[in-house]
Amino acid sequence: MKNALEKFLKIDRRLIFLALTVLLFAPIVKPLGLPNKNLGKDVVNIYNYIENMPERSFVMLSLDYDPATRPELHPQAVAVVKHALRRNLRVGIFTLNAGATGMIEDIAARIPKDIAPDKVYGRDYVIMPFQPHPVAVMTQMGINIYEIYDKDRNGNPTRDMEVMKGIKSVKDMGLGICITGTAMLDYYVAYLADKNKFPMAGGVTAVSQPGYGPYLQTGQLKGLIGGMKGAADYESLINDVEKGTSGIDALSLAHVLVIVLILTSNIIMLVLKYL
Amino acid sequence: MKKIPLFLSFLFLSSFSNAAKPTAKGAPNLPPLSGFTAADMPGDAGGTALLRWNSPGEAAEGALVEVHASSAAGAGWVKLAEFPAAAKLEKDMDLPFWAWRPSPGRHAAAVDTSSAFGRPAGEQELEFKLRLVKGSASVETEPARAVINGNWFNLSRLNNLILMLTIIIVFFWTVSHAKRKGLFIRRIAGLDAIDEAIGRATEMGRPIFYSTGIGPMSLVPTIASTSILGEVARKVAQYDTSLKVPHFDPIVMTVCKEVVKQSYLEMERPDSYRDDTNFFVSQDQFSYAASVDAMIHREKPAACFFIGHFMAESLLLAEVGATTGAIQIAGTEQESQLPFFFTSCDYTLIGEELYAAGAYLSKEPMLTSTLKVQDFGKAFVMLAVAAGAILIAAGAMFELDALSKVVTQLFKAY
Amino acid sequence: MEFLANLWNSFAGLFTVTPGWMTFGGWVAAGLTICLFSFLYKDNPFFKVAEHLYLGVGMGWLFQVYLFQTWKPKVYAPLMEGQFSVLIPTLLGLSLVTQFFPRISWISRYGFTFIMGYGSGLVIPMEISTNFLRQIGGSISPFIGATGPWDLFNGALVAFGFICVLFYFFFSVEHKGAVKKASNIGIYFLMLYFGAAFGNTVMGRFSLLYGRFDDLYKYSDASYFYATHVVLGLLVAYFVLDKLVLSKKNGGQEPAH
Amino acid sequence: MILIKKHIPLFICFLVGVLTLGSYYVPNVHSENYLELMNKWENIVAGFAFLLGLMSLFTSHFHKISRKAPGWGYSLFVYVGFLLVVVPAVVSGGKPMIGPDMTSLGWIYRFVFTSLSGTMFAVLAFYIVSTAYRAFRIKSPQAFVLFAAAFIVILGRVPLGQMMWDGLLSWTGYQVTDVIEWLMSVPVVAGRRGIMIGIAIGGIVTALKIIFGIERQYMGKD
Repeated sequence: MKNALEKFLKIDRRLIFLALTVLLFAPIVKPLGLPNKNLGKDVVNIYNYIENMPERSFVMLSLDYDPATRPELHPQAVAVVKHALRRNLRVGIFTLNAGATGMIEDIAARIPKDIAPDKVYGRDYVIMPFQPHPVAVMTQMGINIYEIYDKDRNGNPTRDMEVMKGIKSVKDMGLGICITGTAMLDYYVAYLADKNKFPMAGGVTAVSQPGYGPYLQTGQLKGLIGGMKGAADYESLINDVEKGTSGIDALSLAHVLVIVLILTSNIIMLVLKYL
Repeated sequence: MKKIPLFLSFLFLSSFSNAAKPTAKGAPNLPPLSGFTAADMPGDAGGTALLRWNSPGEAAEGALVEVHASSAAGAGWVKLAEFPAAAKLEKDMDLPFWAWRPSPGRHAAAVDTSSAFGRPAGEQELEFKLRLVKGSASVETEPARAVINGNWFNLSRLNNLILMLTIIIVFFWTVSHAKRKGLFIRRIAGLDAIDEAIGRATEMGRPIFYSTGIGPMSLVPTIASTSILGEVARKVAQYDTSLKVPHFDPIVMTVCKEVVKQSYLEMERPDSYRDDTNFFVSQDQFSYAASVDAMIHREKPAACFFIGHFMAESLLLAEVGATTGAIQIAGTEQESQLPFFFTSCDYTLIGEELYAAGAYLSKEPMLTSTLKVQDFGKAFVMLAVAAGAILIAAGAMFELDALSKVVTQLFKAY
Repeated sequence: MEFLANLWNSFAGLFTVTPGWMTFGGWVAAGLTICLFSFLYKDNPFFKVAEHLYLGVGMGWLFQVYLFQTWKPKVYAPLMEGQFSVLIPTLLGLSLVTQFFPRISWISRYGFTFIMGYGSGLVIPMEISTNFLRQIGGSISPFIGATGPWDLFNGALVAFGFICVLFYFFFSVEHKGAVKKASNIGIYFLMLYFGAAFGNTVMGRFSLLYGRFDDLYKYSDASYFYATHVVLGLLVAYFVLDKLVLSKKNGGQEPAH
Repeated sequence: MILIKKHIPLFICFLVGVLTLGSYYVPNVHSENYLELMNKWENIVAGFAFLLGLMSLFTSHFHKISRKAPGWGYSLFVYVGFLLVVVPAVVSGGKPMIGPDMTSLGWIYRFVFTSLSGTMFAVLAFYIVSTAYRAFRIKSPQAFVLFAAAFIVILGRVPLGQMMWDGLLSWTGYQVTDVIEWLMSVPVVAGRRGIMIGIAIGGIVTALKIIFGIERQYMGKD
């Protein structure tokens, strides 16, 4: 008995890998179709903030994630872009992460296709090129945005675009949202939001989500979308189900697996100790 | 160059404001705004005026206040802003008590003039007037002049400045003290755990593994890790156990070789020192983890130390040690990796504990002084939170609004 | 000249993405993904190739972004327009590269000190306001702005836990008596934080895996000619073969993993 | 020579540092113009800092190949990967998409870069599961508290877990999401904030050391 249990405890980890593969792959082939309920408070706060903005307000959307975190953050970005454009807000897409430019192209290609076909580039939204040195860029955005962003990503001058009308610095914008898998949101809070009293919200990976608790409590962040659950929540809010919702559904079995594994091994340890 | 667009805008604006020239007919039920003053907005880069006036009272309910301005050159009036007459009380101004004294029954507005009149480097004289509008009736104040300019100090950031200067002073004080007579740092409990682990390894006659992580030598956790490695090596030399230090970074390896050699010398066992204690594995995160894993699996060490800067490989490393039954001691500053270390290791040095352990062992003035400044900051925060909470609660209980306000504004960033 | 232009055009024509390329892309993506996953079974050449390819591709992507979105519009274009003031930051930036040539590496200090001085100057007041003052303010604000007893309790708990955690990280006094008690409470707050972080990390990592599996599922479709199945089969065949050969070579002694 | 090699760079650092620091407290136009100039310059300088990473990757693999170090053949693939992106980028002028059409650069991004970089981190999911089974030991009250928090979060994040909670623990009167919200907004805030303060002051001290030329490691050795 004891030997068998000990052996079971030292099971080849490749078997555990296999179990995870099966439990994560199966719901992709055949979705469980469970509803995503219990929306997070911080996600709802962003949604409400955008809902209550006057039309044609400017939303600065800084997309700073690369393909490594695409499954978590791309659905968030898509959902936010959809919401903002549907609310008839102006959207400026920025990036301070060089790996993100390809992800932004994906969104750029989708806007005329299925996100908001009636919106016009240069009038309703604009996409800025990548800029190095995040801190310098943020500091400058608080003074005069055109000194750094004088051209959009295609090399056209931004100063007289209709979408940029009345915008000189972030002080003229309505909201900033930074979606990132790195510490970029921390920089935004410190160098842009706090310094210019600019409302800032964020979308982050699940790994870093708990770290933003203090900023949410002080109101330095107006809201936070965390990981795939956050993306699913946002999709539910705007009533447009996509990868986030199907993803969180597929994670169900794997999550339960982790709990079962922790409990099993610890119970075995207990039994072994008192046997 | 800059003057031409400015000039053009004057032309354009003057013709525009001529058309909108206010009709000076006061409605009988609309009282004129009294006590109107205009001045430069303090603590800004220029281009903003501070206007103050007395509250128009209930008669102006639902009315709007319009701000008009004119350049001193005598050009026409330009409308700068418009807001409800009940808004913008002086006490609503987002400035701390040391930079702003609100008087009751007064309104104040910071009005941006730069969009209409530009923002010259020097002084700029402008004329302002307020217009109270309700329906078709309107009433105007006498114009007031103000000289607008940029200021040399943002008074509302005084709390920040004082704190910064304090930190600089404390910093230099600790640096000089640490160099002259050293500073007290308590012994971290984790160090006892390290001794215990080495003791057990000696009993079992099995080797000890020590990984400094994947950080370069410039990172503080790596520096702290090398000091702890020195301590471990001293114990190892004393008990004559075998030590293995697989490396990710060649420079860190060179430093660690010196550190271990020095420890053996200090314990007077230079003959037992082996140069292959420190060895290079791979400069690739996952290959490094896989190779170290394989080694741990093969050699079944009695104790494993994972101290330094770790990223995702923490998972792979800590797991294999746990399954081979080694005593594991970990320490990192990476918050995302700490949960894994904590659950699979016997003792974990959390963040600054690692720095403290390094500073305690090395007595290096730079490490200890940093730690001291941090302790000073923490003591300040603890005091501020405790005292602030009590004062604010007292303020709320005894309805001392001023007290609560003072405390809140002291710890606010502007 | 015309010949060169034609040559370039036909060369560029090779890079047109046709529907066939899109299908082939599925094979490449499935192949690379499975090669990297094969590390889970054991370290192998396919993993190593894919891993090194990743380093190169990542660098290549960054390089072209910097080339077309920074160097071209921010350095080349202004210089062509005669704005020679960009030469100063350009030279400072290029000076960094001298780091790789020991004899003149000191030149790089000009670039580094310029970056470090600026960054340090900015960070000090920011840390004080964002992570210091406002965090104190946030900890005491519930005592005045609380909307009810539960809110007040939570606010007080945050402040209390905060102070206890700070005691845990306070190294200037011995941990005895009340200090020890406070720091012992502090560690439980840290544990709750780490626990929540652990739970969220599980979700985060699984999400990434879901993303890859989702792609693999897409490429296992008939329209991609079952790319996933075929690649997976080939790799399994390799491992079986490898094991057979290995077990002959060293008598069934597989290196521990 | 020591003046040019050491003292002037240190003086630049001090000067730029102090002026930048001051610009936070001095709202004047001159200070704003200074900051604006710095921002624009730093933006360009940092554009070249990328070359450091590129060169160090290239030289380290070049050394491996030239020394025929073990596994040097793999290093060739670093260069292959680099060209795999840069050549299509030059051909397509750095545009992943031209109108609705994908260029070869976009193709590389979608099928090569995305799968490689996505998978590198996805592998960790497997290790989490095996760590959960083979190394997650609840051996102290602290570890138990950690586990309890993790348990609730893991369960409450997915629909199936929420259903399980509703089935088994609905008598508590709390939704699992409420508990998570509380965790995230009360104890987590306290714990994280406690760590934050130390990091903040550490950052300030490091910055001071750099400005005053006490910390010079970034300059390399003399």
